[in-house]
Amino acid sequence: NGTGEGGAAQGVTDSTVLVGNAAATSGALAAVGVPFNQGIEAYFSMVNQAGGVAGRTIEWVHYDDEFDGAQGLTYSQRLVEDDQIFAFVGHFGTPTVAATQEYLDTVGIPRVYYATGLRALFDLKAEGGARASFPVQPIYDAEGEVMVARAVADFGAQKIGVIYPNADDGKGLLAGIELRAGSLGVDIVASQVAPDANDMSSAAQTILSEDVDVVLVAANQVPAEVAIKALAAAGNQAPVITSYVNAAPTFVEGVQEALNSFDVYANAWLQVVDNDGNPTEALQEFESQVGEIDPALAGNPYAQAGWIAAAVFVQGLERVGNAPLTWENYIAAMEEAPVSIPLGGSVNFADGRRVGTQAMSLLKASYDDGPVWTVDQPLEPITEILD
Amino acid sequence: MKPLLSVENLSVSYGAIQALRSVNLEVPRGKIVAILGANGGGKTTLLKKISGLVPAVQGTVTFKDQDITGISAEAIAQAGIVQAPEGRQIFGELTVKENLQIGAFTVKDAKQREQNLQRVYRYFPVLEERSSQIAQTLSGGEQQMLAIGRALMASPEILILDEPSLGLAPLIVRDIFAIIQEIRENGTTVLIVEQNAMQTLKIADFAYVLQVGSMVKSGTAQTLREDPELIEAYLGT
Amino acid sequence: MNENKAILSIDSLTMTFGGLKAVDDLNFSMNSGEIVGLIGPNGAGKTTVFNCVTQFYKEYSGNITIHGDDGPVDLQTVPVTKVIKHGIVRTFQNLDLVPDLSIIDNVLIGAHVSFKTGIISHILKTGKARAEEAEYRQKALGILEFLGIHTLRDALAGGQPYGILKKIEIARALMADPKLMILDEPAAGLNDRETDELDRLIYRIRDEFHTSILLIEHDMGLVMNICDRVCAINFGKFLAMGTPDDIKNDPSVQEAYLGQEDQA
Amino acid sequence: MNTNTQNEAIQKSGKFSLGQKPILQFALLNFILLFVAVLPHLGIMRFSTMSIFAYTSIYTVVALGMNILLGFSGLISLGTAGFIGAGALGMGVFLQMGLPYGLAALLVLLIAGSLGALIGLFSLKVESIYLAIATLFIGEILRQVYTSVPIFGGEFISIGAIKLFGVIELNQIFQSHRSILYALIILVQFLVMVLMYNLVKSRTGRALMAMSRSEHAAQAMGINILKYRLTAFITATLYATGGGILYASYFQNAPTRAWTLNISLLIIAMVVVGGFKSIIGTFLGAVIIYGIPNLFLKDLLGDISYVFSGVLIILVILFYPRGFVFVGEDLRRLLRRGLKAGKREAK
Amino acid sequence: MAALGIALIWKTSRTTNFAQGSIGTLNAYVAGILLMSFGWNIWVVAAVSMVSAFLTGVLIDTFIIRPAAKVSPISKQIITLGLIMVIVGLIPLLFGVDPYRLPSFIPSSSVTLAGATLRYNTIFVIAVSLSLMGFLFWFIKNTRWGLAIRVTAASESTAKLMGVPTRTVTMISWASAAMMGTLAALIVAPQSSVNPNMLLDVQVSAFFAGVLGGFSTFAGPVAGSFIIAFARNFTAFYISDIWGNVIVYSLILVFLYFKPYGLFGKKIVKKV
Ligand SMILES: Nc1ncnc2c1ncn2[C@@H]1O[C@H](COP(=O)(O)OP(=O)(O)OP(=O)(O)O)[C@@H](O)[C@H]1O
Ligand SMILES: Nc1ncnc2c1ncn2[C@@H]1O[C@H](COP(=O)(O)OP(=O)(O)OP(=O)(O)O)[C@@H](O)[C@H]1O
Ligand SMILES: CC(C)C[C@H](N)C(=O)O
Ligand SMILES: [Mg+2]
Ligand SMILES: [Mg+2]
Repeated sequence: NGTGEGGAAQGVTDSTVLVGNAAATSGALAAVGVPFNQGIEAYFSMVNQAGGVAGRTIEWVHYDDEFDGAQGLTYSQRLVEDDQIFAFVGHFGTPTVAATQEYLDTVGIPRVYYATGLRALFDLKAEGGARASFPVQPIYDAEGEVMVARAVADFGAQKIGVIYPNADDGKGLLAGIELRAGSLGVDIVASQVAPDANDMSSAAQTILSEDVDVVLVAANQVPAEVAIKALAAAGNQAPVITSYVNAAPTFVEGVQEALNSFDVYANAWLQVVDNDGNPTEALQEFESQVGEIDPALAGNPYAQAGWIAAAVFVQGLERVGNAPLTWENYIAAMEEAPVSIPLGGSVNFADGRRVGTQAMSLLKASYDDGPVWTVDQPLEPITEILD
Repeated sequence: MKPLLSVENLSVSYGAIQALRSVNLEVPRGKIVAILGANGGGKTTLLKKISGLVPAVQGTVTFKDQDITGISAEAIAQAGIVQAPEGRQIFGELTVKENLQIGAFTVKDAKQREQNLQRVYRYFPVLEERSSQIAQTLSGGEQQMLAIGRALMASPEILILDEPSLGLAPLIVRDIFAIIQEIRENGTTVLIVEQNAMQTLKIADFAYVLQVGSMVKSGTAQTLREDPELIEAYLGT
Repeated sequence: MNENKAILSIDSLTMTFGGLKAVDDLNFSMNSGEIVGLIGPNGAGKTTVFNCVTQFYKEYSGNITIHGDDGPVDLQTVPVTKVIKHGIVRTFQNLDLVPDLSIIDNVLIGAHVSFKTGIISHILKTGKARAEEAEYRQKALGILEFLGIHTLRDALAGGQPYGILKKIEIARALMADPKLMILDEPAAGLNDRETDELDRLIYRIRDEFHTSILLIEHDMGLVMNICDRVCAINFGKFLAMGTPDDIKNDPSVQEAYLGQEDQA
Repeated sequence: MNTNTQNEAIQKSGKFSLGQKPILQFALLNFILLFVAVLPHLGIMRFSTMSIFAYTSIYTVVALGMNILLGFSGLISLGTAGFIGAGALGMGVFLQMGLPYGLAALLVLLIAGSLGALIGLFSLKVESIYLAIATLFIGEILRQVYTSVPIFGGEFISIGAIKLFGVIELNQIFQSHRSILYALIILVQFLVMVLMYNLVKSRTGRALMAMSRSEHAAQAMGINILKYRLTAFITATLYATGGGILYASYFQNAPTRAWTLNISLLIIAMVVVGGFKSIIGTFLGAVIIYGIPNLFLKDLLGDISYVFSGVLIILVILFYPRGFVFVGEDLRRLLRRGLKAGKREAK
Repeated sequence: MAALGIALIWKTSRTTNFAQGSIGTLNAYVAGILLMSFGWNIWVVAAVSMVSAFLTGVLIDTFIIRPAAKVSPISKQIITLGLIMVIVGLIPLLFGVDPYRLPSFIPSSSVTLAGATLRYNTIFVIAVSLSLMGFLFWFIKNTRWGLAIRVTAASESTAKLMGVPTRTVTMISWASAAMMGTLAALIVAPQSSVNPNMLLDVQVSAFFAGVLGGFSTFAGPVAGSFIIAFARNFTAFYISDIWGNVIVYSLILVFLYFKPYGLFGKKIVKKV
């Protein structure tokens, strides 16, 4: 399998390099998978039009796994064994990532960017095949810690409410929250909800009855929106901080009524506007590229994620340059220096460190003419926020 | 005069089984026409076809000079051909009265519906007594009365009865035959399938005999009643 | 055959539905080897009596006793699915068969309680299980032959003419080697000739299968021809019991059920 | 009898369409499927395609249980997914506790079987749509338990290599092991088919059918409705759980969140689309519902394949209301017609 | 509301319509797109989406349910499953993958009643469902067409023999069921957002409400809905959200064991 000695690895020819992923692009999660993949393709086509990397254009193949781990494994095996891709770019979704981790570690194939915050990806000292794993997105535990740090540092909270769904995201965030709250000595009032609940009013009431200073909505997308609406209905006035996953304009649109009663903040690992509030260059580039596929993608965070996944992968390629494109060389290249994240900070993979991005900002939601997230605290390395 | 209803050269199949082979039948207005024959002869199939419940392989059904061969069952019922089907097929979960009411679905005039209801109650007093009983729990004979009553509710032009005397006590059987005659007197045409051959031939005007899907005999009830071959072969002693 | 030994006795049977007394203080009994007819107007309660005897209705008052080989048994203490073990089987007024099973398989259902091999041996198809299945299949075939419908054995029951369906019901009942067969309107839907055939069949069943027969029928020709005794009821109440001739001439039966002699 | 000609026709058309020698058919089918294990090694087929066949057969096993309920007993369960989950997660938990494979499987079956018995008890009281929804409740409860009880690990239990008889270690990340696992699944499928055939062709099968088609006659013939409802539900849950065990053994991972109503419905769809009461039909159903979309539609149609899977279900039901297995009859008829035409031409 | 729609289809076709939620969702998307592209008033949008729901119901009936007339009820259910797949698959193609937002019918103001805060919107929702329920109940029970609906459910072929235009009956019931699903979707949408899965939870609850209350009545599903919603909130508040559901479901199961036809359902007697 894998790396040919000295020569190029599988999926690599003189003029092409083949990469791929298995993602949910049908059914209910198409809303995430489709724009994500479009983001990836947009970046690759930009690179290819510019002549590729080291003379190679990037070819891209993907399978629909319907957010089902068994299919995810089947298709991942097809990608590795039959299509013989060089690397996974944007390995997608908790079920598939979880189901394929052991297999892909054994194979030792590079995986750049996981579209999930799966806790099992967190590894301070990866070895062997696990070293080919390059998580970029924040991992839930780490973000949970940031949430508490923000609540205490920026809002002076003594008692913090948490609404978390009973799923990997909620539990990971909660674990981080509890860890940090313990070390900071603040009280936590946590209320668990079902991830698919349409009504979280009782959880909201439980939190409110405890008179908390800040509420952390430790959830993704729909459940987070439901929770915030429930908080508004229950008469909450304390500020709310939620996960980076929700830092998208559509989310603000969903919770706009709640903004009359309290402020809503979100972590962000991306910074799409500069300190004066103008779109960054990286954002403009992104928007013009995805705009060619579909203008609606411009504000789509999943398309941004896909874009980033592709960009991070390409940086590794560029670093390998004209040296033989093997897995070994690629991994070494990724580890050799922090990789910069377009639209965001950077991520450091040195010495087997696999913990995702390490810089986060804080955004504040507002709705005047339209949904906006404005920067409340700039992008800072997590270590600094935590201090 | 042209018959009110006529069937020409009709064949019907259930998959590989041919239930009717080139059958012809005429039902003149205001008469009682009987169809006789052994088990499995195709009598029910013929009635089903007339009511539009099964498709024909070939042949035509004509009602009032109109071809109704391919017309939907509900349109045929609305046109005035109404059937009390084999096996009763009452609506078991509804009450007796609701069963009767649905029988009059095609009758637009509320007064007429009420009149029909009273007439059915007169014929079958037990149905009035049991008007709010769930039809499923009626005795076998009571269900049979309900099925006949339900068909009468529609003020049909042609009333089709498939083995109306099935499961009825001798006294009621006699009543049924009297009722059928009364219905004819009121101008309704009747097409009846019966096992009770002799009694049927007494009230019928014309009769047909179906055997294994083919019409083997037909004529006035009078002549058939005296046909020795028929008595021997189909009616028993 | 011990002609005069009682096989079934019914004592002050009463069954009510809501306010309606479907069976009202009914008494009668029948002897082993007898063919007894139960007649009465529609809604008189005949089927209800059958349902009480076979324990489909259990909330009746009074006593129904079967006199089997091991003495009298109060049927009310017997669950509905165990009634067959006391030698009682029945047919149904509204036929109750499995349309998507072949005719012979329908008949084999009648042997359900006779099987000695268990589910595990069936699944594994042990020799014993195979032998037993073959044995009952042979028996079922014999019964179908007896009824003259063996050529149809592998056809599905659904879609068969009424007369055939009735015979399948009888065959299924015979499979259980009954001591008492209960037939609910066996002649309904048959023409006169077929009814004649049924006459002879019922005799032969009694004689060749050594069983007593209790039947409900509105076809007076059949009842008067084959019954040893007839019990007439009306509004759930006992009206008369006796030989067919007695019953035919009983004024109360004539009035309630038969109508006047001259019209019959 | 004057109906003899018709009777012959009935005999011909009414035959249970399993063919003359069903066991042989099963053997043949599974033998052919066994070849799928070899093909990838010859480079003729992708290993991942073999995996799709593996899951198709796993779902066949589950759907066969559903057919016992739906086809033979006229009962329904919307909780099947919960039981597949029980098989998979149960194996996960027990194997992690270090129990040997066989013991773990036995325990899982035992637990699930008793749950099935519970539903059977229930089914005596509750009927038709109420029963369907009662089973939906059970499925929902199981699903929520899987996602909330910590021993199930939150998102999934990673099972890893399995050890058979304490010695043979099979790890699905190796291609050759995958082939062996696949072959074992086919073997189990064959056994399950044969056992099921024996069951439904016995006194029990007749009793199940009598129970659902003519309950009163069944009782009069001494068929204890409770006993056979229990039998039906226990068998169905055992099949579903067995499917779950196979799933865990092949996938070597047990997700907690996958066991939604949708899976239960797809299993029912396999039975409906394939053919009530038909064993081969059930396999065909699984092929249509799981196999075809994954083998062909996705490659051909990309992201709209999902829509086409739905369309496929609807079309098959519309054209083969009694099940796709009747396609065999149609093919035979076509073939016969073709042969006749050919002969005529030859003349 | 969803429970009512399911009950209606159950009444008319003896089929449970698994696609009820998806049909509602589809039309909520229609509402969403109207709102976004034309900025129409929510009431107008709701009215238009009801019309499109009606049409969806009619289309489904003519092209799928009607040709399947000879298909067994279970197979029809599976057809509705196929429909779900088609609809869920089509939504991203037709409407893109972004979730839509819909506002409440009545902006967020609330009234305090006996200590509990009730939003006007909630009151409105309850009022609408109750009156619709009342009307349907009356209609099915007391009118000629209501009787026709029940008869069609019991046996379509016999109903035809009585001259009941069963085509129209089933078409109208599919259409009204689609409208009810859509109404449910419009009611739920402001709480979460318009996404393909929005009615999943609601639909399952609707089934549960149906059995709890009894499917054969129209009061049953509604009463059931309120009881389940209340019980869930209660246990979620005092115990835990997750275990709350498990406990409530288990209790309902136990309840069903003793009252198999629901609170209001009657046992159907079968005569031997
Ligand atoms: N649904 C069906 N499927 C297959 N065959 C059928 C079906 N209905 C009837 N047949 C067959 O068609 C033939 C004619 O049946 P039909 O019911 O019309 O006879 P009939 O004269 O009414 O008999 P009966 O006296 O029993 O009512 C019979 O051989 C019967 O088995
Ligand atoms: N479950 C029930 N609920 C209410 N009434 C019932 C029930 N079962 C039977 N009845 C009534 O009890 C009476 C007796 O019914 P049964 O079926 O015993 O009559 P039968 O003598 O068999 O009549 P037939 O000759 O018409 O079959 C009938 O009036 C019937 O309507
Ligand atoms: C849809 C996915 C990209 C993200 C999702 N929250 C997961 O954990 O898998
Ligand atoms: Mg007939
Ligand atoms: Mg009776």
